[in-house]
Amino acid sequence: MPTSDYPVSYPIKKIVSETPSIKTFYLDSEISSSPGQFVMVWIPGFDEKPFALTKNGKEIAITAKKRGAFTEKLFSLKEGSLLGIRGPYGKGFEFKGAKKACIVAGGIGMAAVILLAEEMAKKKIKIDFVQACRCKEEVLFEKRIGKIAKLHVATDDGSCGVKGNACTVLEKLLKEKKFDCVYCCGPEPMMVSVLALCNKFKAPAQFAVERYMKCAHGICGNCSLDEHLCCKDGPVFAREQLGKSKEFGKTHYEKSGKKTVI
Amino acid sequence: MPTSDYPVSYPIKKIVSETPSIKTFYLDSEISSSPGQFVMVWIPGFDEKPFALTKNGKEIAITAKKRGAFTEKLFSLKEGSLLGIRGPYGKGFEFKGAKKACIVAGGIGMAAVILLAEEMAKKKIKIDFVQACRCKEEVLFEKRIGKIAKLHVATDDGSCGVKGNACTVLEKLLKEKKFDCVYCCGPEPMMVSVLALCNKFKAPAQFAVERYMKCAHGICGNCSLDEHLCCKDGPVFAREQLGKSKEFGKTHYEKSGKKTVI
Amino acid sequence: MLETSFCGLKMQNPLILASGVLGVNKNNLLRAEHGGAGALTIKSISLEPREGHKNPITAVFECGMLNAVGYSNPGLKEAMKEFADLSEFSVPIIGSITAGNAEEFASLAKEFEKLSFSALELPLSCPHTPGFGLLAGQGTPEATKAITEAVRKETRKPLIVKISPSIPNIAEIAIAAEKAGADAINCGNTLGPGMIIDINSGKPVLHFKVGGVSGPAIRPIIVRCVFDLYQSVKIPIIGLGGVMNGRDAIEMLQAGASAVGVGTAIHYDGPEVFGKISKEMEAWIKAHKYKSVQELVGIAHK
Amino acid sequence: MLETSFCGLKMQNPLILASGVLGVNKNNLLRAEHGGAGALTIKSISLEPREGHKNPITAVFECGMLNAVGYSNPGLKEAMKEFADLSEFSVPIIGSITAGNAEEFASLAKEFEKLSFSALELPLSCPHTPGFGLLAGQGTPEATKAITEAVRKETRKPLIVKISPSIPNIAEIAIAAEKAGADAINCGNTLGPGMIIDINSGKPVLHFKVGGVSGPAIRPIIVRCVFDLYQSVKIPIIGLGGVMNGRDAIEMLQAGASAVGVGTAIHYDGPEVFGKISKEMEAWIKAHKYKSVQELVGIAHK
Ligand SMILES: Cc1cc2nc3c(=O)[nH]c(=O)nc-3n(C[C@H](O)[C@H](O)[C@H](O)COP(=O)(O)OP(=O)(O)OC[C@H]3O[C@@H](n4cnc5c(N)ncnc54)[C@H](O)[C@@H]3O)c2cc1C
Ligand SMILES: Cc1cc2nc3c(=O)[nH]c(=O)nc-3n(C[C@H](O)[C@H](O)[C@H](O)COP(=O)(O)OP(=O)(O)OC[C@H]3O[C@@H](n4cnc5c(N)ncnc54)[C@H](O)[C@@H]3O)c2cc1C
Ligand SMILES: Cc1cc2nc3c(=O)[nH]c(=O)nc-3n(C[C@H](O)[C@H](O)[C@H](O)COP(=O)(O)O)c2cc1C
Ligand SMILES: Cc1cc2nc3c(=O)[nH]c(=O)nc-3n(C[C@H](O)[C@H](O)[C@H](O)COP(=O)(O)O)c2cc1C
Ligand code: FES
Ligand code: FES
Repeated sequence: MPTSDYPVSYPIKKIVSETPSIKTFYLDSEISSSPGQFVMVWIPGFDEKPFALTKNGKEIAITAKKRGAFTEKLFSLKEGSLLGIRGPYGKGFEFKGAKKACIVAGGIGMAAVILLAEEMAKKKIKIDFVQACRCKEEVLFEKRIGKIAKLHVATDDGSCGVKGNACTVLEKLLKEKKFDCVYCCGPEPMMVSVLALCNKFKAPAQFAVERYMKCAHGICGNCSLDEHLCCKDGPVFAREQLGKSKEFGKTHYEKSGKKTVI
Repeated sequence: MPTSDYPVSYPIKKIVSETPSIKTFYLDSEISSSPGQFVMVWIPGFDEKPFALTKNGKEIAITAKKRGAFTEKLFSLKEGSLLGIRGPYGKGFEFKGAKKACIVAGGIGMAAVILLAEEMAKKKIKIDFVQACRCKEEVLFEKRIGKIAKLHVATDDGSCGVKGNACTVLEKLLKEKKFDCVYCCGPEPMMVSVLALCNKFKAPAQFAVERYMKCAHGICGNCSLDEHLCCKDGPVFAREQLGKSKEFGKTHYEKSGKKTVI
Repeated sequence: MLETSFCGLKMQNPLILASGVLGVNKNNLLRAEHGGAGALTIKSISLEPREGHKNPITAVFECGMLNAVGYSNPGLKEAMKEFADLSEFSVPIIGSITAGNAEEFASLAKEFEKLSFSALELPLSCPHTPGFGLLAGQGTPEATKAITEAVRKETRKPLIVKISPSIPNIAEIAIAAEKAGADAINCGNTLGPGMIIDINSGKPVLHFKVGGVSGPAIRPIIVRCVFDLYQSVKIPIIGLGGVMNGRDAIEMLQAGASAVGVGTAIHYDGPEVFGKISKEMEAWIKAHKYKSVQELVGIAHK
Repeated sequence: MLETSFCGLKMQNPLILASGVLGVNKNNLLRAEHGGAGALTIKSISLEPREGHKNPITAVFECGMLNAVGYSNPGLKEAMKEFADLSEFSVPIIGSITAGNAEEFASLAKEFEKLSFSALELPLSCPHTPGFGLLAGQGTPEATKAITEAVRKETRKPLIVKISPSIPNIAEIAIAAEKAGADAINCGNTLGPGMIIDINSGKPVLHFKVGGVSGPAIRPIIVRCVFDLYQSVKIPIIGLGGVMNGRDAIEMLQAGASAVGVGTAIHYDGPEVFGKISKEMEAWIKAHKYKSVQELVGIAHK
């Protein structure tokens, strides 16, 4: 029981610009996590937010999309700047026994599933990987995925792959094939649609859900999704759990704990 | 590292009068200790003192001689009264590889070596057991020893065994036999004599030494014997260690920490 | 065997979910109820919504936790909605309100009177939120008196004043609360505050730099406070701080607590910790031939 | 790399054996020196011999230790004999004296001036001995001033005032000591007091019922105190409380301590803990390309 759990900072070893809005930050901090789990990333003295690991083991990496104050500050850091890490937290994706899988990622949701794809590939699981993003320039991890899965891209503007969204592609796939599981991470409205599709096709599915996280270890209660705590019981939930949810796709809790419509 | 260490009390299960001045108290507290180690025995709300275990395992026992305030209070307790126990503490006797051993005990020093004799007997070690006490009535654990060792009794008044002290017997034995080790516990002046004898005969020897103990876990410093802490480094010391000691047989520290001549 | 009543609240066991640990919304509370709690305290509510301090707001060290949440809460208006209907709960729910002064406390209490909380708790003891608790001077007998009296006028619910174990003269505070009309003392809030530094960056880990210490680290100090208070006030006491298991809960009762709060233990064992502690208490009580938890209260004073 | 000087004391490393942990006699001190301590503090000495409280005087819980030794010590006369010759030591030895009032403190200091201690420490902060420390009202700015001034007149040795982390306004005490002529602050003594109950008997384990809390449980609170004091006084600070390893020692330095006390760690790792902590500090300092421990002092304030 008594182990400490607070951020320890390490210098950023390498920063890679993945797309115009996405960067990957490499650190020499050793963490072993399972895909779908997350870490808390601390900019010392500034703030701290949850991120997926996009590299695991002796060297770790996080991949962030520039959105608001935190990611702006993150993007201003240089190699050598310190980043604090704690975790991993939560429960990851289940893929034991799977043989054919479909991964569906929207936008920066990619960060939560790239290691999943790589881990599944190691286990020789066949993967159809659906990536939906705004445009050609925002396609992420194309090379990494190309090696291990069949990549299907959907872009809002049709500048790459199919013009349309993830569901456009997924529906086609579900009609053609039977997957042992569909794994999904992306904006919640997209996940709601994917959930509906999977329900329709009776496809088992798991979703990595975002809620506003503070403590990340099941104490503050801010990340609740119904009776679940996203940080401990999630962030990955099965289709059945979300199907029963009164809150998924509808409401979440803001930083103040205020319940807000998504 | 982080385990608690404070007395937990249990009801006294059985009290056996061993001699007119010695009683054994049985408790249902499970402790496994090695012979020579000790426990702290707490009379809740009264005081706490070090004692050897005379029974080990699922049921434990201590054997006490009535001397001062603490043992008087102890002797007034009934079956069902609570006694607190913490420990075991310290380093016990070494007897690995021994084949022939001699145990020398004076008075209540017996309590510290009875389990040693029984443990050694289990390992088929041949034991000559010298017990010195005041008179016939004070001979302790005669039956238990009879089963496993050759018992030599010395009494001050000659009412049992040899008239004389432990050294009278030990010297004879050392002349006749070669022991892998002599194990000794008793009043310090007696141990000084035994040490001298063992030196003379170049017999390896170990001694269980008493010092005024308070914390029993190496913090308060009151039990020091030269640079050693009796409660942690002892209470068992080898002949060589005591041979070099500036304090053994000479001085100890009282409850206040005052250095006093023994 | 564990049933008890505290300030008239009927409880299936003496374990109360501490304020601010989960308790932000009804979801959280239900989870703790299902985990086996005997009563539940909501996260403290202030007049206005508060985002609280930036992250990190907690730091777990090897003996417990530091927190500087900074009273994040959705504010009175939202709380009135969230807690409007408590009928789905089968255990008593304790409201908690926090404010900068007696007046504000009173106006919150007035609003809360409309809700069906079973009791009302006033934390006058948070060590890490400017404008509130100790940082607003609420840790004095005078402030305790003023706030308690003001709230007493507005509520007929059992009134619990939550005090700080960091105050050397804790009995004075409790006596002030008792005289001013409090029905119970909760002892208590987090200790300190404390600080943990990330040595690689040389920066305090908590964004607010310092935070209150909870968990096993503070239990002996809370037990001593409860022991002292049992001799100082006649109203019942909640012993809250560092209780992890049945032994700890029984220790609190023996020191003089009539009910036992549980917060940080949830970090280690999840909301199911209430069930675990209850089972351990029950086993001990049976083995030691007691008949009820009430018999244990204060026996360390004999 | 770890060499430093504190109040003019040359130390091979910044680690000081805390008063009352070992330190009862020269044997003990030698053991700690051989364990690798940079300086050693003797157990506090009072005018008259004291047996202290009955046993148990310590109770180890899962986060540290409670103690209520009750200032057992052989008294001034014996101490003058025991510590008459300190030539066998190669590290600085700090004398410690305890008394009920300023006058007695002064007369002890006068006698200690004849001994070759490198510095003199005044614990005004023991939480569990009637007639001494907090229980004699020594935890106020006024008492701190009176005692420090009285002792200052009698000694030319560096004078360290040891204060209590349990006092909310700790800076006030430290400022009073500084103004009264103290050369350094030791922060600090044990926290609390606390209590542990043996639930089977319902009796507090410590004979004095309550005792000061030391060890890892209190470290975050000590770190915060040191951090506060670094902004309040100019004289150097000893950070003492719960330091177990190199990380903890570095944290204390970063918070603002110029030297680091170690007591309860000896329970876990024996007197050899000083060598262990030194090695860990050295490894970290090398890896982080610092050149000396002095560079680390107070960097958490940047
Ligand atoms: C389990 C989990 C994993 C995540 N993994 C990644 C990742 O790998 N890469 C990535 O770029 N982003 C990830 N995020 C989102 C990330 O934590 C930040 O929310 C995001 O970077 C925006 O932060 P900001 O301060 O820059 O923008 P803001 O403008 O502050 O926030 C934009 C939106 O992000 C959400 N958000 C902000 N703070 C948090 C928080 N503490 N917890 C949850 N949501 C928050 C809010 O809904 C807000 O509307 C993850 C979130 C969660 C919960
Ligand atoms: C390691 C160790 C094992 C012991 N095992 C036993 C045992 O198995 N059976 C037994 O009867 N006695 C044992 N003793 C001695 C026992 O602890 C008590 O000292 C003894 O019972 C006398 O205590 P009293 O209060 O009755 O008498 P007192 O009149 O208080 O003491 C008589 C003498 O005992 C010594 N003594 C008192 N208190 C302590 C103490 N806390 N630590 C060390 N010495 C003390 C003093 O030298 C004193 O002069 C052991 C002592 C030690 C150090
Ligand atoms: C994350 C966190 C948030 C807290 N928020 C509040 C709060 O809003 N109101 C309050 O009265 N106490 C609050 N507390 C204090 C707890 O209710 C409790 O008094 C303290 O944690 C000690 O109990 P424990 O050791 O069982 O956690 C909080 C504690 C923690 C750890
Ligand atoms: C058994 C014990 C005895 C102590 N005796 C004294 C004492 O005589 N004088 C004193 O100034 N401090 C005394 N202290 C307090 C320590 O010096 C130190 O301030 C405290 O233990 C915190 O440090 P730690 O956590 O490293 O042990 C004692 C502490 C313990 C555990
Ligand atoms: S983020 Fe605090 S409980 Fe999940
Ligand atoms: S009895 Fe305290 S150090 Fe040995």
